[in-house]
Amino acid sequence: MKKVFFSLFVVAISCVFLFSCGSTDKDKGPIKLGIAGAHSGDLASYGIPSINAAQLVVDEINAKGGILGRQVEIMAEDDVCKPEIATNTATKLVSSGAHVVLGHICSGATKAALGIYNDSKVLCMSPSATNPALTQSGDYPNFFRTIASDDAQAKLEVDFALNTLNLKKIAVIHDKGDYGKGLAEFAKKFLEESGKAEVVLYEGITPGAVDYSAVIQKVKRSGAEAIIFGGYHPEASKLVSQMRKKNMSTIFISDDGVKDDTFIKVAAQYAEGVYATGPKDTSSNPLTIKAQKAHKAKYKKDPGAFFLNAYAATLAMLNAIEQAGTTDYDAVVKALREKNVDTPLGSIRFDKKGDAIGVGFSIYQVKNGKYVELK
Amino acid sequence: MLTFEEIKKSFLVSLWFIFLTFPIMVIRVNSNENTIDWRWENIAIVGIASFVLSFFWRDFFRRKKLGQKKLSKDKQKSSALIELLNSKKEIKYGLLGAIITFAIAYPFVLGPYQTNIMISALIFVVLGLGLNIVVGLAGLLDLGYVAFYAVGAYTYAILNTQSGIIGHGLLQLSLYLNDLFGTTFFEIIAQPWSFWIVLPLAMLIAGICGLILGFPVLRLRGDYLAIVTLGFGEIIRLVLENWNELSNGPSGIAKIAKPNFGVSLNSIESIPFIYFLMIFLVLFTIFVVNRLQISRIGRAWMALREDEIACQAMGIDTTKTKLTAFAMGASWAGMCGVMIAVKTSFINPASFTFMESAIILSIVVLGGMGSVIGVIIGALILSLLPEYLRAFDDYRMLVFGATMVIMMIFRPQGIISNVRSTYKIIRKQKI
Amino acid sequence: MKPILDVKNLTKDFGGLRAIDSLDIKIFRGEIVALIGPNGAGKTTFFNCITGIYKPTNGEVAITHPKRDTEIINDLVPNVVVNPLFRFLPESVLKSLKKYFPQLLFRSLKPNEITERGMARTFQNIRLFKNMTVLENVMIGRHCRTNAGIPGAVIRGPGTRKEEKEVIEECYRLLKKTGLDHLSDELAKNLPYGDQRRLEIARALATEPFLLLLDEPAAGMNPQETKDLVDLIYKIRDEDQISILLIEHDMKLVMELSERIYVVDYGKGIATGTPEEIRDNPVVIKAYLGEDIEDA
Amino acid sequence: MEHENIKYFLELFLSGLTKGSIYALIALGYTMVYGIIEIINFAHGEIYMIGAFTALIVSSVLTMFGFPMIAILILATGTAIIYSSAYGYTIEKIAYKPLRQAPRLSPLISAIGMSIFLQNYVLLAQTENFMKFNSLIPEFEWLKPYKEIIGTEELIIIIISAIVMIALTLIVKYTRLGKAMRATAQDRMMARLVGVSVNKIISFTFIIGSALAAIGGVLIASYIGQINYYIGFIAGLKAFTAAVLGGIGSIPGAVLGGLVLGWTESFGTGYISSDYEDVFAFSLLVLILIFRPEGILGRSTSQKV
Repeated sequence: MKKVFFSLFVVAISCVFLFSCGSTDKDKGPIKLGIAGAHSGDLASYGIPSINAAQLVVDEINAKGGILGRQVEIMAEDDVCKPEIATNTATKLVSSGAHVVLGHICSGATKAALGIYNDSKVLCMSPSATNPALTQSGDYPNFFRTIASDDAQAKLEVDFALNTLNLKKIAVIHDKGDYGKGLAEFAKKFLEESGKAEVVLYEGITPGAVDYSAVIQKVKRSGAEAIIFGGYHPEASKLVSQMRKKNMSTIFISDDGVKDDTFIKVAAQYAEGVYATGPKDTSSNPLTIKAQKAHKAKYKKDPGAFFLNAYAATLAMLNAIEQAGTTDYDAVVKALREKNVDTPLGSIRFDKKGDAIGVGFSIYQVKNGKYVELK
Repeated sequence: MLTFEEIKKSFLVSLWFIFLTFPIMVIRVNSNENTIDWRWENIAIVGIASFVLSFFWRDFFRRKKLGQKKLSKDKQKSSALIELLNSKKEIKYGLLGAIITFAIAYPFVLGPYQTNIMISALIFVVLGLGLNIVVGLAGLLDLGYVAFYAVGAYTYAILNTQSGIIGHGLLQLSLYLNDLFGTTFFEIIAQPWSFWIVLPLAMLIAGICGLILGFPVLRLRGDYLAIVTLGFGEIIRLVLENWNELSNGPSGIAKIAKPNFGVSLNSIESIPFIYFLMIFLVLFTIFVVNRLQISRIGRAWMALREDEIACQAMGIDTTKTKLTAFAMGASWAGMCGVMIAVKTSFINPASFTFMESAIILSIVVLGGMGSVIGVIIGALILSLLPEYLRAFDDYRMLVFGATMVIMMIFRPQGIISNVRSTYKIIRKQKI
Repeated sequence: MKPILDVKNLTKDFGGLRAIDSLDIKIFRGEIVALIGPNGAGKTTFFNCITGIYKPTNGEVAITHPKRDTEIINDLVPNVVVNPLFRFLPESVLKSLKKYFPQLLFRSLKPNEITERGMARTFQNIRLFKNMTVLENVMIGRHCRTNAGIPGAVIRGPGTRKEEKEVIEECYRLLKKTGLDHLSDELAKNLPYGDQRRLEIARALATEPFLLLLDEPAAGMNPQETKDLVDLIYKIRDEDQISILLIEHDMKLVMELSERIYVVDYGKGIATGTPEEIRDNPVVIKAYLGEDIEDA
Repeated sequence: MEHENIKYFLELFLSGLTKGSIYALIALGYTMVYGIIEIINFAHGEIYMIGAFTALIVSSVLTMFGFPMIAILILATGTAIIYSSAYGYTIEKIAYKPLRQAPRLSPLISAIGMSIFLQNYVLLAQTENFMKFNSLIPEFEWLKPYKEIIGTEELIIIIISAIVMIALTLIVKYTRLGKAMRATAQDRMMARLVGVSVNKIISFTFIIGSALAAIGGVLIASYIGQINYYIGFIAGLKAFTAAVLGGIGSIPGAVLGGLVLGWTESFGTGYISSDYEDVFAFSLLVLILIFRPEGILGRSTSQKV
């Protein structure tokens, strides 16, 4: 008897709740594009460009009369890159009827939010979440991204170190963070699998610490010819400067987090010769030129990080809706996988796992205070 | 009021602050781009703001002094509201009824988003109440409270997803036990563990961690205790970050299951259930904390806070008392950890930093140390306001910090000061 | 008859300074004894040593509960409290090992354990729990005589409720006895000075002591309050058979109240005897005259 | 091989010495303030950060006007010292002075609040990004051949923290001011009665401590080459650990604590792993406090009863 009552109670709650949150009619009215990411706080500089990018794309589309005869509406929600807040953000976007979501920015927040989007059949495309598990684990069928995953980057770094530079002894160092450590783990794995080089040192350094000289001594002692570093530019510039000051010429190979002009500015003369991976240079693409010009015109400054990726993601999602002729989840996903779309990153479509085909990384080197792509 | 003397004082203060904030407020240097930004308008802002604020500052001080004099004459005025509530039953029950109706109607009227942020707020209520046991009642400043929060969250995450070495170990253990007893019964420990089992288990484990932390710090006085607990909090976070085999490192643990409510629910549908569960847990916590406060143990905690030496001289085992306080506080944090893992379905070490501890501490301080209602109000304010005032998010921590200082100076007892329970029995009995 | 408190050869050094120098004190059941001496003679230090707050440098403190055996409460003589881990070792082994591992094998009783064994005290500079009510202050004293734990507190079953009720009744009785019952819900910090002193006594009484140590109980009291205090002390001794050792500067009170007096100066016991004997003792007069004539 | 091992040991020793001296420089401020009013000035790390920022701002402005290197060094350091001291003084007046009579917990919470406030103040008024900090210290020509072993900045940090420690010890021991400080530390009431202006002495302690933080800020920022609003918190936490380790309130203790901490981290990194660098540091703190709750060189104070 008790059980019956309980189930009745449960059903009652669900009914009232679902009724109250109102099933908005998804097939009429404007197409709602949710944008989630860090829009405030110390990571805002990664999140704001995605709003700007989406705004530019949407403005252009709306000016042409929208897609499928419907206007596109932007709903930007802040998640401060915290998983806990990201679930709130996702709930808000879902319950206000977002059809597709551009975001989130950080991998952790993305993972936390994806479950909610998935249950409500909302498609989510991130311009910047690079954690491999997001696409490769198969846990998140509704996830797509316009940036290559960390393992692709690590693979590129390792191939470059082994095949181009012919290195035999490599130290892998990371900053213990989600991004840096994940990347370093892949680098270590690929190095060990190749059998061509030895990982002589694998260490995590404490971000923000005042001094890395002990680790540097350790690198020196290990006899490593090169360091593969996973992490961001503040630590990288400290490491590089301290090494060069100690007359160590160890080769420094790093990732997208270091391929930032701030790195060159801070490390100054010591930055010369550092290798870093970064998204392929698409600055000659006409769409890129157009996007950047539009940004300059509207916001009076240079676009920030992941701007092009966000621009491409917005284009891809809206294009898929147009191709599918509906906002229906399955149809849109099908369109994303089958139809190519022209974006600043080139002509792209998506594979089964959600990674963009045609988006990749290349190696850059600091030459005369500038990152130059190595072909 | 506005005498020449006053204006002169405020003028000097504002001059001082203009001088003090000049380089940081006026000149913005970007040494990366070699640009310098002069913001002269900020001088005016700082000058006017400090001029006005200095009046308030002095006025507050005067009032505080007056207040203190009054206080020693008659009973605390601040508790007038609560006295009123206690004296007028109709108002009390009316208000209580309104709160209950509001709490029940909340998820149905306001929808999943509002409900979700209310769940976060309620988690902070429980965290505040838990820390209140340690800081407010027992007077032990714990700056590493977030460690137990993390312990709870990871307990559920690991046992539920069966990841890492613990998942592996449980699998081996289940195989071994099955072999040993010739059954398949023990497979159950290698399955995802149910929320309902882990919730009490996590409280227990967090409580034990509280004891383990408690032992070495027993001999330490207040300030030393603060730094050591802070260190412990950092150690736990660093271990979670570095020990990939245990916790999956900085990438965190994803896909943590929601509790089983007897029907299959998706993540949006389960929100009201989690909300009601959380309401229940808050009520449970309030019940327990209230009971503890008027108990033998609770009195011992307060005596410990008031005067450790006298406390010991009156026959209280301070060692045991401190340890129970740590363990009790920690177990509530453990419970909240499980709830946050359930709510977010993903956890990583970056969610458990010192800042989190500081926010929980400011909840307790703002609300009023030792006061249950105060802590609840403090938690609701500090966790809901930022959600609604996203635009001011940048200023959130600034305001937090300033609030902590101002509260300590002008209202150290918090929004709602703790009203000492009186024992009514005596009056009736007239022995 | 065995003395209930037997202090032999007690010595306490602070760095190079000898605060107490081989002091011997005996107190018998039902006695009111005073410990007097000029300021800085080491009286309070003596209290702190025998109540476990300080660790004596040398000597032995033994207490005999009227209903129990003698216990030695500091670890300066062998075989006081053996660390529970080593209880199984025979006494002779322990004695020989003590020299090498004193910390490991022995420890003195902690203040709360001494209170539990029946010796309670008040403080010279009042140490009440200021932000707790008068009644709660006394209830703290009952802590070591009750045993409700966390489960009891949360569930509040019949056992706990009965215990709480008994605690409240007992504390209320003590407040009545000390004349504070009308103030029971007041915060301790709001009490007048004399009442605070009496509250300290009530709190100490709540621990059910057989020996009460009062550290300057009359300090800061007016003549009327002092008179009430004398009555209270007699009442405590006569009704509850509690022995009393008090430190006091008010010589009138000491002479009126105490049955025996110990005089200390520079940490040394210089005289002992009945009030009459002490009054006429030239050594005592000299010690006081050398210090401060007004006190004597 | 034997030779190699010894060399490695010495290198780690030197790196620990540098790191330890950095901690020591900041720890001195904590210890002085604690010694005198028994308040943990949590905001001390922020004062250090503000010192570094002031130096950055002044040096950038002066560079723009084309001042010579040596003038920039003197002016930037001088301004940093003045401003840090002013901040220290103001913080004491606002956040601690009203709480002299309050329970011990109050000033501690107020200090944490102050620390959070100042961090975000700089974050909002300046930037959240790391800023390049051009070294203000000219490189010693004669040290160039030995660069591999020790750099100019490292050497200067080590020397300055040694000088500062000795100078402070002398001030506290032998000057009138030092005597007044010690009197205030022992018994504020008595000090006041014998004519020491307690408030002035406390302010002065804050000013000295903050000035040291500013010197530390300039040196360390020059060494690291970049700053942001958060450096004060990280360095402050470690320096504070060092101060407690050495015995808070003791000046040689702060330096010793800093060095012990520096060596623990550097040998821990060198011989075990830098993954658990901070765990070594905090574990050491816990261990030392268990066996010597007053710290390595701290006086054990029995509480007055």
